[in-house]
This record gives sequence, structure tokens and C-alpha cells, in this order.
Amino acid sequence: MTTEPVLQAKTAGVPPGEASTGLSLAELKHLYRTMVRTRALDERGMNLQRQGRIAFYVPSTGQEAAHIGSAFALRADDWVFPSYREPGIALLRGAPVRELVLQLYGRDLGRTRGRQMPNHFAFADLHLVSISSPIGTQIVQATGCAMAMRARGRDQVAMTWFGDGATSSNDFHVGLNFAGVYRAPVVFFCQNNGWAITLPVDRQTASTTLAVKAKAYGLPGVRVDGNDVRAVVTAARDAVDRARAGGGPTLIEAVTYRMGPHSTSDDPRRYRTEAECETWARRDPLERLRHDLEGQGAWTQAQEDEVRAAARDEVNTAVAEAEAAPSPDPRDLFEEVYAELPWNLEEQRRGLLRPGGE
Amino acid sequence: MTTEPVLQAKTAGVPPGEASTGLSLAELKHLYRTMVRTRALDERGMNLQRQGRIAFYVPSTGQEAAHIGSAFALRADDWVFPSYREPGIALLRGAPVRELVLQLYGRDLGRTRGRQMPNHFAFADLHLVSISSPIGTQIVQATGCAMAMRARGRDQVAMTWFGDGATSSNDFHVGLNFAGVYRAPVVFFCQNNGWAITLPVDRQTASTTLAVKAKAYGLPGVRVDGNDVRAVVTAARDAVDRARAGGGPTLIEAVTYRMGPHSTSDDPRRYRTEAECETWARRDPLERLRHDLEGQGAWTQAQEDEVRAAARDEVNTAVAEAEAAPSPDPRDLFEEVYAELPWNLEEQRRGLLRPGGE
Amino acid sequence: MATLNLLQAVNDALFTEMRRDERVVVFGEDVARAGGVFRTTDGLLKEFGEARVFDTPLAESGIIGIGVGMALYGLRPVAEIQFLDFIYPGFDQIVNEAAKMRYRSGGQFTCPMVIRAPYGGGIRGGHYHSQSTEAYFAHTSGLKVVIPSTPADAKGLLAASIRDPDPVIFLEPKHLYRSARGEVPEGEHVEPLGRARLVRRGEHVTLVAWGAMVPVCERSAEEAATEGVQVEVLDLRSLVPLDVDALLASVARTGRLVVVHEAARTAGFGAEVSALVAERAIEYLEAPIYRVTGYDTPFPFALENDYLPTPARVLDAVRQAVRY
Amino acid sequence: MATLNLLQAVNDALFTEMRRDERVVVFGEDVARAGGVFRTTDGLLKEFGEARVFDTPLAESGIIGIGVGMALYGLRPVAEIQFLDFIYPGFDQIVNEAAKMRYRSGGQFTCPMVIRAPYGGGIRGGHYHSQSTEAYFAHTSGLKVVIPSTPADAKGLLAASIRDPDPVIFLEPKHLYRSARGEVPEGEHVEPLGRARLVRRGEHVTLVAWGAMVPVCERSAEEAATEGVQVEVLDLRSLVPLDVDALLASVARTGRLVVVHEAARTAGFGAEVSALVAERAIEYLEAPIYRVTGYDTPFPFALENDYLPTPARVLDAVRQAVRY
Ligand SMILES: Cc1ncc(C[n+]2csc(CCOP(=O)(O)OP(=O)(O)O)c2C)c(N)n1
Ligand SMILES: Cc1ncc(C[n+]2csc(CCOP(=O)(O)OP(=O)(O)O)c2C)c(N)n1
Ligand SMILES: [Mg+2]
Ligand SMILES: [Mg+2]
Repeated sequence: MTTEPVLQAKTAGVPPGEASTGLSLAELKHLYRTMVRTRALDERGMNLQRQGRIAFYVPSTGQEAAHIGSAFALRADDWVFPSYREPGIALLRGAPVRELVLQLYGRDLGRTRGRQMPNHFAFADLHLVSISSPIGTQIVQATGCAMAMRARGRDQVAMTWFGDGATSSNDFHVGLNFAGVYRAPVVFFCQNNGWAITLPVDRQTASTTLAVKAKAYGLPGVRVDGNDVRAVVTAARDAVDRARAGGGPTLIEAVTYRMGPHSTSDDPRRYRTEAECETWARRDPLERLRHDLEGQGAWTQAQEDEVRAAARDEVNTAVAEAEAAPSPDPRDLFEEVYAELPWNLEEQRRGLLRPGGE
Repeated sequence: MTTEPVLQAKTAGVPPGEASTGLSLAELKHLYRTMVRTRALDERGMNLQRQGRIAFYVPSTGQEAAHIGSAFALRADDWVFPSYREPGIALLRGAPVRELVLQLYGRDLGRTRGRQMPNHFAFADLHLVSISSPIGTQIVQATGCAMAMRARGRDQVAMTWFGDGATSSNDFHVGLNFAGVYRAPVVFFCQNNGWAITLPVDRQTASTTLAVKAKAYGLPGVRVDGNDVRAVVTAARDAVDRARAGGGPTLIEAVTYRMGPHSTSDDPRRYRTEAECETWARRDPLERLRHDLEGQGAWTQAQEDEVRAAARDEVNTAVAEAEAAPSPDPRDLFEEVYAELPWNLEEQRRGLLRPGGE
Repeated sequence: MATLNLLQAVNDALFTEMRRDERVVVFGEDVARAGGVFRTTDGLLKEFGEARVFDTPLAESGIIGIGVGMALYGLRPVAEIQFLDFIYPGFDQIVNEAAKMRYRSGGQFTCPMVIRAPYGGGIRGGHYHSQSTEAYFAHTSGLKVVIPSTPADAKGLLAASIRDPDPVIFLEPKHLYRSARGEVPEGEHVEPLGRARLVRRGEHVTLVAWGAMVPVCERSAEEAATEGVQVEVLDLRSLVPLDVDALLASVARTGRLVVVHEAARTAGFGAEVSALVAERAIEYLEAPIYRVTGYDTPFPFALENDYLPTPARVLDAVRQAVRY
Repeated sequence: MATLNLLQAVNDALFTEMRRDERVVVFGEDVARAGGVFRTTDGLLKEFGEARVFDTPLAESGIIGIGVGMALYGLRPVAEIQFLDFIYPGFDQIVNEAAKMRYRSGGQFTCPMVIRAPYGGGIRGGHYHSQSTEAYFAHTSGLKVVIPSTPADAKGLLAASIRDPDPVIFLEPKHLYRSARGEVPEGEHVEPLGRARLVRRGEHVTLVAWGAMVPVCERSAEEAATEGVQVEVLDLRSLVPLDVDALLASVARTGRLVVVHEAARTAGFGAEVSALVAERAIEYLEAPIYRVTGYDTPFPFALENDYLPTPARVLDAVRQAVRY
């Protein structure tokens, strides 16, 4: 990031607040509401971990416009391959907050049945593919899924999200390269939030931007202000439409900022300045969208209060339910390793259930 | 390779045959002689395999200017990380042909002690790092070596060679990215010979050139006519000088052609046309350099005959020696797995040496 | 029945399964236009077209990763890795992704894919065209590991692997590609996973093997018979799921066990076979459990024939077991 | 002697070895500026500067690959992989490159590097922050595999690994980072590789373990003692090279063996331990060889405590062995 400091956000030429993005007021309000719900979940998730009620949490605070705006460009039958930092995608696509919170608690009722760490969601009905921790792996899977869509003659699109750090991974390279070769209908959405845990993006790579990496694969690469939801939706729609029409993949770099810690295990004061955080606090994507709505006379304090209260309430209800929900039964350990239980797992299950063990 | 077909070679702006490359006649003759020696080795190697006297061979025919010209830009104390298709680098740096042929035969006297397939050379005294089959692995190793040179304050440079196919590998990506971040004194030399076994380069990647991939890592990327030894030397010297001076790494794409099969296991008629082969036969780098020398009145048929005969003779002598040389002793199987022989290998060696086995 | 070699049997299975199920797709390096470096995929492109049979760029992580994505979407990918030795750039997608997909998503997503790879020694291929690292995969919960040793099994087990709802590593003993010949049922032929094949009955010693070591054991058994030792040979066929019943039953009959594999000894799959018996059938054992294996070295080039277990080495262990 | 926890002992070893040998360099994700996510590399950057301690981009293939290149050149790289679970993108550089470098070059090139990684369960980390796949590395000829279970060993074995002329995978049981405390020699302290530690003597049963399972076995042994069963506990400390003499000697004394590890059972390193004994000391065995291990599932999240071997599970196996 030598010549063009990445921390200086730029839009893809779309002036913020311009009605020309084609977003109706109702759509903007829906986006705003989803962003508020996401933040409420994140705030509560962080607190639950601090109180020792859940094991871990990864906040998306500051990145709501980027990940929710991009997912907004998709149809319900498109497939999404997120990383661990995009809870808003699940919410936007209709996942009930209770499902997300059950997952955070590792409850049996949760869709991942207590098998994965918090934030590693999976919703087959929403075509939201099981999230994993290893960085970058979903990128090439999304390419494969998009290739399958094409092979089956469908007009679906796959979209995948990942961070600036993930651009260094093997699977970024092969995912984009394969997508270019096969012109797969996939959109690569990179949330450049400035940091990969403690590593700033200009030590992650010497390239001038992350978007320019698209050239290595013969793809269009777009850089967008990730805190401007309109700009994000525009860039994403453009890429999604192109992919759906057979025009191949696109890499989008959304310049944004992780306002919170990397996760509940992290203390960002160890590696970044107050000043940097303050600068970005002033670019909070929620504030920006609210001001935009207010500027159009489309948002009142009463609406704001209602949205915030509703978001809080739904999280509270979900937390209460999750706290009361049962943990997985030990016998569940052995299920779904394979479609059928092989003899060794059957035997191991019997051993576990016997008092004393083996 | 959509917009700029890779098979149409271009120089890096250096008109062939121009004395301005700074190559003396003596140097050009030395290069020519090395290219002829390399070809003689390749021709004999292919034949030896066909006669069943060695297991396998990988020819570099057609690519002599590219790999020898690039290695020519280095000092003796620089380090080289070739792939299996650059025997001329070893010859240029002073490896005796007999050593190469002993390796082809898997003889104990060979430097790799019969442990590796033919063409997988290693010469510690020439700083020529042990070649392996897995594609691309040497690229990131060269970066690491270059980082070590810098960390130790030396003014050495590392150069690594690989094919067009290797640009798809994980290690191409991470090798170039790390080199960019640390400004390591390394030169990445890609021999784009149009094919990765049966896959043409335009199905390997959708990027317009391979050189453009440098942009993804903030590096200079240069495309050069790989069959023009002067152009190659110029591009390589430029990159080597920059690296040595602390200016960081460069990616060079040399456009060339594999005139022979991928290896003795391959039949290129299954996947490419006669016409293509003929076009490239007319661009034979040896012919080109010889015409150049002849054009300057610096080369006679007598010289040509002498060089060819000498090259043939040295290979013949080497073959005779290798045929007579002993194969490794079975006890050698267990050596050099570790610096010291552990109990299990000691015991396994004893078992092997006992009549009957275990 | 047709008489085919193992290579042709693999090809036959691919044709049959692709005709049967249009979700089956085949890809890898040099598999389409050229039909594979060993020609196992020959002719598929012509019959099934580019949408179902295609060449990939040189990246195993990509080959396996797109396979995972395709399987998630509902296809039945059959990915070829040109040599098992080159699978490691894609190891993460196998171990962390394919193997854990069903489990981690609470059964919502599955990964029914086959990763085929030629493996093992015998072709003078040195370190990088000879490895047999089946133990890595057998130790990875969520994967199945299947290895045929006859043409009929190659066809039947590959068909079963393609139809399996879980990811399968299907290892083809390249040394047997042309040398193993035999009758192969025509048309659909499925050999269920998880059942060992009793190659030869014998009352004195059990030899357990898979892949190219099966014919080696057979030769040992013939030799032993001339000495009056009756050797039972068990071809595991799938390491995961393992036919533990067949294993234990055989050891219970013979009281002696020798495990044979090409891979390095330490922590090879032979150790698992031995451990299972030491845990469950020790009371039947009349001798130590021997292992005849590749050595704890990288796979060599010039000394390949010294490295690979031979009938003589196996016989030596058989004799030791009997004499004990 | 100072009393340190295991994490501090690792840090101490790094400081000591970096002071002793200026060829030692330390790198990995988040190791320099932040001192590592577990703080094992805390303070190194400040003392040794950026040329010797640096953060890397997010690519394990790069971390290990540059380590190989540096080792070739003559440095002594100590590469950190943030969690063992993330090592697989770099698996090819380990298995095909580092492990085979000395052998394939006829001894001309060597790869003296250490790859450090926190491993194992116990921190509620789910599939991707809990794995213990030491068997993959133990099966790879050319590598050494070292696992401490006490602070003193963490220091001494890490020092030995850094000084070793061959590549070493050094696995740190993260569950013990803070909970294991003990006396650690100050200054240079080297504990030779390949020697097991006899943690506790006992005449009835041998428990073999490594890493975080050692204290679990110790608790079992205490419990067993109250029942009159004297349990011997052997901490292998390095899986490769393995102290086979200590193993066999212990089994010869006790006649009973239980192997304990966190990893999945099938083809885990416990199988190798069992197989060695079944091959060489079967005449001493008075009971089957039992394994108490993680299950053949991916590492779970909510049910972690059911998955990991506990003193009670180990004790159950001890009782079975004694009663047999
Ligand atoms: C392959 C792999 N290596 C290391 C890690 C540990 N790790 C978790 S998140 C992270 C940084 C990711 O940075 P980035 O891609 O920018 O995403 P962000 O967290 O900023 O959203 C690292 C190194 C991992 N999860 N996977
Ligand atoms: C990781 C890996 N995958 C597959 C192979 C098998 N293979 C050997 S050479 C080759 C093609 C290499 O093409 P390129 O990089 O263009 O080099 P060239 O042979 O043309 O010089 C392949 C696929 C390999 N050696 N390593
Ligand atoms: Mg980031
Ligand atoms: Mg090529």
C-alpha cells in the first residue's frame, strides 16, 4: 500500500447520499435497520463473552455497511460464503437472531449443534455456507460453487467475503485464478479493515491497493468506500449483475475499519493508536446512513428509538432463550462425522456413555 | 492471456543484436557455447532414456537463451533456485557435465547420491539449491534465502526459475508477496514456454500476461523475448542490479517455447499442432545467437564444428564414466535422513543387510 | 465380464458413473484433453463435454477447493491429483474443510466428493512420484480412505466412492495400473466400502495388506506354501471404514499377524492394524505382530527396489512368526 | 532456578538461544510487535530488532517456505504457526521440502529449522484452535517431533530443537501454557531429544503420554494409588526420535500398557507405541494394550470436555488392564 494509503477511503465514484444509486427509501431503511440489529448483536455478544457466558466473540462493528450492503445485491437463491466477521449477512438473509445466539452459546438447538465456536454460522436454507476459521478457504469454495452453478445452467451467483489478511492466503490466489479461467459467476468481496489482528495492511502486501490484485487474474478490480452503504450496494450490484449475465467474476475491495478488537481475545491498544480509532469513529457507517436518511427528512428520533429498542429486545429475548436451552447431549459427539455411524464411532459412543469411560 | 497473446514474443524494448546490451563478443561466445553444451546434454539425455539406460529425462530444448541468459546476470556467490528444466544454469556456473550425467544415472558418485530422479540436481558449491518436483516450492524458498542475505547484511542476490504453470501455485503467490513486503533481493524468472504439460498458458490464467501479476505484489514486472539471449541478459541484469542495490524484487516473464516434449513420459502430438512447433523452431534461440555472431563476423563454421564436437565429446565421456560408476550401496538408503542415524533406521539397515530381509 | 487392467477398470468406472449420474464431474491437471498422464480419464471429455470434464490450472488447493464448493452445491466431483505426492498444497482443504463440513455445520452441508490419486512406488519415480501417505488421511476423521488392488475392485470401489455421501480419498496403486489384470463386471458394479477381501485362506499366519502390497503378499504366501506354511492374505480395501471384524476373525484363526505396507513404518497405517489387534485379540496371538514396510526414509530413487517390501522380506517375517 | 509457567519457559528459551546464536531468527503472524497471541515471543523484537524478529503476512506456506530458504542459507529460523490447526497451507513445504532436503541433496543442503505451534484442546477453541495432529509429522521421515509437558522441558527441549541440525516440529500444549508451573534452570539449558522422562515409577501398569495428557495421567496414577495400583507414567517428550528403550523397559517391568493422547484414535501416534510393544515386548504383556484417546471425530466445541481424555477415563483403562 505504498503509493495510495489504504486507510484513506475512496468511493467508487459514487457520491454518498445520491439517489442515483437506485436505492429506495424503504430499501435504505431496511439496510439501516439491519445494520442496527447487527450492531446490537455484536455489542451484546462482546458483553456476553466478558461476563463469561459465551466462550468467544468476533465483532463486526464498523463494517456493517460493507458486509450488509454487499449481501444486499444478491437474490435469495444466490449462495454466500462469509468469513467469521459478517453476522449481518445472516440477519439480512432472514436468519432469526435467536438462531445466531443459540450458535454463540453452542446450544444443541443451534444450527451448528454446538460443534463450532461462536460466529461460525451455517444456514443451509439461506445458502449461507458453514463458516470456518482457516483464513481464505471459502474463497476457492465459492469459485467451485459458482462453477457448479454454471455447469448446471443456473443463473445464480456466489459471493464470498474475506479480510485484507486473507489476500495473502493460498486460496485467495487459486480462487481468483480459477474464477478468471472459467469465468465463474462469483463476486469476491474483500473487507479491507486495515488490520489482520496486529498486522497493518501495508505490511500485509506491497501492492498499491488490494483491488489491483484482480489484474493478476484478468478480472475487474473495484475499490469502494466500505463505510458508505450506497457505494457498496452500487459496486456489488454491478459485479453481481455482470456475473449473472455471464460476464465473469469481480474483486471488490471495500475500505473500512474494524472499530473494535479483532476478537474478545484481543486488545487493540497494543498495536494501534487512539487517533486512528477516533478518525474512523467519525466515519461510523451507521451514523453516516442515519445522517443521510435524516437529511432526506426520512428519519426521526422516534424511529431511531424504535429501531434500537426493537434490536435490543430481539437480542434479549434470544439470549434468554439460549440460556435456557439445553447443551448438546454427549452422544451427539459421534453423529454427523459421516452420514452413517461407523463401528468405531459406535463403540466409542458406547464407551463414553458407560460410567467410568472407555 | 486474452488481450495480448503470449505466444507472440516481445522483447523488453531491446532490439536483438544490438551491441548496446553491453555484452562483449567473448561473453556472447561463452553464452553460445553454454547453450550448445546444454543442448547436447539434452539430446543425449533424451536418447539415453529411450534406450532404457536412464529412467527419465526433462529437456530444456528451446529455452536455453532464457535460462542461461538470466543466470548469466549473477555472481558466483549469488544463490540459484532452479526448477527441473534448467540444466544450463548448472553448466554455466561451472558444474562438470560428468556430475550432471552421474546424477541422471542415479549413481552414488553423483552429488544427489542416487536419491533423486534425473534432472533434480543440487550443487552446494555453486549455491545451486536442491531441485524438487513439486511445482513452485523453490519460489518462496528463494525469497527466504534473499531475506536471510539481507538480514546478514550481505550484497548477494537469489534468483529462482519456474514455468508458466507455476504461476498458479500457492508458493508463487506467497513468494512474491513476501518478497514485496520485505523488499528481498530476489529475482523471479518465469519461463513462459506456452505449456504446462498439456495445458496452454491461456487456460492457466486469464491475466493478460504473466508479467502483469507483479502488480499484485507491488513489484516491477517485465516481459522479455526469452529466445533472445541479449534481451534476457539485459532484463536480468537490470533486475539483479536493482535487487543488489536494495531496490527489491522483480518478476521477469520470458516468453519462450518448449520445443520438445514435457518429459520422456510425454507425447506433445496429443495436444499441440505441428504448425505451432514449426513456428517456434524458426525462433530457435541457438540459431538466433549464431546468426547474430555470424552477422558480426565473429563466428565461423569451423568454430561451430569445434563447439559442437566438444560438447558431444564431453557428454560422451561423461556417459561412459557414469555407465561404469557404481550404484549406491543399499546401506546408503538410511544415511542423511537425519544428521545422525536414529535407532530405528539403524535397525532397519541391519534388517535390510541380513539375508532374507527383516 | 471383460478382462481389463486396473487403469482400464478405473476408466470404466468413471464412464459408468458419469452416464448414470449427470451430477458427476471430473477434473484435474491434464485429465480432459489428454485423458490424464496415465490415461485413466481417456475419452471422458469426448463423451461428456467440457462442462463435466475439464483441465485445471496447476494448483491442488484449487482442484480440491473447487471440488468442495461443487459438492456443497450438489454435484458429485471426482477430482484427480496427478500424483499423491502433489496433494499437500491442497491438504488444508481436505483436512480442515472437506473432512469437517458435515460435522461442523450440524449436518446441514455435506461434501460428497472423491479425490483420486495414483500412489505408491514401482515406477522409478523417486521422492515425488512414489509416496504412499495414506496414514495422513486415515488419521483424519471425516474422510474415508479406499485402496483397490484388483481391476474389479477398482471399478466397484470407485463406483461406491462416487456414490458415497462423504468425502473419499481413492488411492490407485500406480504400479498395478497395467500389471494387474482381471475380470471386471460390465455395466454398473458397486463394491461396498468397509469390507475386506479374503484373498487366500490359510491357517498359520495372517498377512494384512492393501494396494500394490497385496500381490506381493500373494507371492509370499505361495512361497510359504512350498514350505508347508499356510498363509492367509487379507486385502483391507478400505482403511476407513475398516473391516475390523474380518481382521480379528482372521487373527483369531491363525494366531499370527504380519502387516505389510509401502509407506514408512513409523506411524504408518500398519501401526493401527497392529494396535487394534493388540487391543482386541491379544489372547489369540502366538507371536509378536510384525510389520514389513517401507523404511523410515524419504522414498528413494536408485534404491527403490531395496526400499519396497518384497516377497522375500514378507516371507522372512512369516517365518519368524511361525518359528516364534 | 526460577519458577515459570510453560509460556514463560518458551519465552526464556527463545531469549537465551537468540542471545547465544545470532543466526537464530523468529517470525510468524503477530509474533513481533504484539509478542504473539499467547505472548510467547514477548519482548524479542525490542531486544533483537526487526532483522531477527518480524511479523509475517497471513500465509503459513510463506512462513514455512521462507524458513526453509533461510535455513538453507545458514540461519536458524524459528517459525511460529499461530495454532497447529493452521499449519496445513504450509504442509507441502514441511513434508516435501524441509523433511527431504538433506536426503535428496545427498547431504549437501540441510534444513535446521524449528516450527513452533501451540496445539491441543482445553481452551474452548473448537475444531480450529484445538487439534493435535502430531501423527502426521511423526509419519514424515526427516522430521523430528518434540512435545514438552513441563516448563523445564519446554525450555530445554526448545533449546535442543533450535540447535538441532534437522527440522523439528515443536508442539506446545497450549492448555498447559499457564497451568503448568515449575522450576526452570536459568541461562543455557538443553534437554537432549529422544529421551523419555519417567514421571512416576510404578509396578503394575505403564501409562505413556505426552503434552497435556501427562498431568492427566499423573492424576490418574494418584487416584489408582489409592486403590493400591501402582502406575508408572512415561512422558515421551519426543515422538521422533522415540525413546524406545525407555518404553520397552517400562513395559517389561509392569507388563501392562495404556497409551493416552488427545488426537483421534485411528492412526494416532498411540498406535505406533502400541505396535512397537506388540512387536518387541509382547512376551511381557499380561493384558491387552489399551488406548485412551480423543474420539474419531473432528475436535468438538461444546462437548470438548467429553472428548478429551480425563483422569477418570484413563483410570478406567488402568483398571481394565489390571483386572484382565
Ligand atoms: C490459515 C490461518 N492462519 C492464521 C489464522 C489466525 N487468524 C485468525 S484471524 C487472522 C487475521 C485475519 O485478518 P483479515 O483477513 O484481515 O480479517 P479480519 O479479521 O481483519 O476481518 C489470523 C491471522 C487463521 N484463522 N487461519
Ligand atoms: C504441485 C505439483 N503438481 C503437479 C505436478 C505435476 N507436474 C509436473 S510438471 C507440470 C507442469 C509444469 O508446467 P510449468 O510450470 O509451465 O513448467 P514447464 O514444465 O512447462 O517447464 C505438472 C503439472 C507437480 N510436479 N507438482
Ligand atoms: Mg482485516
Ligand atoms: Mg510451461
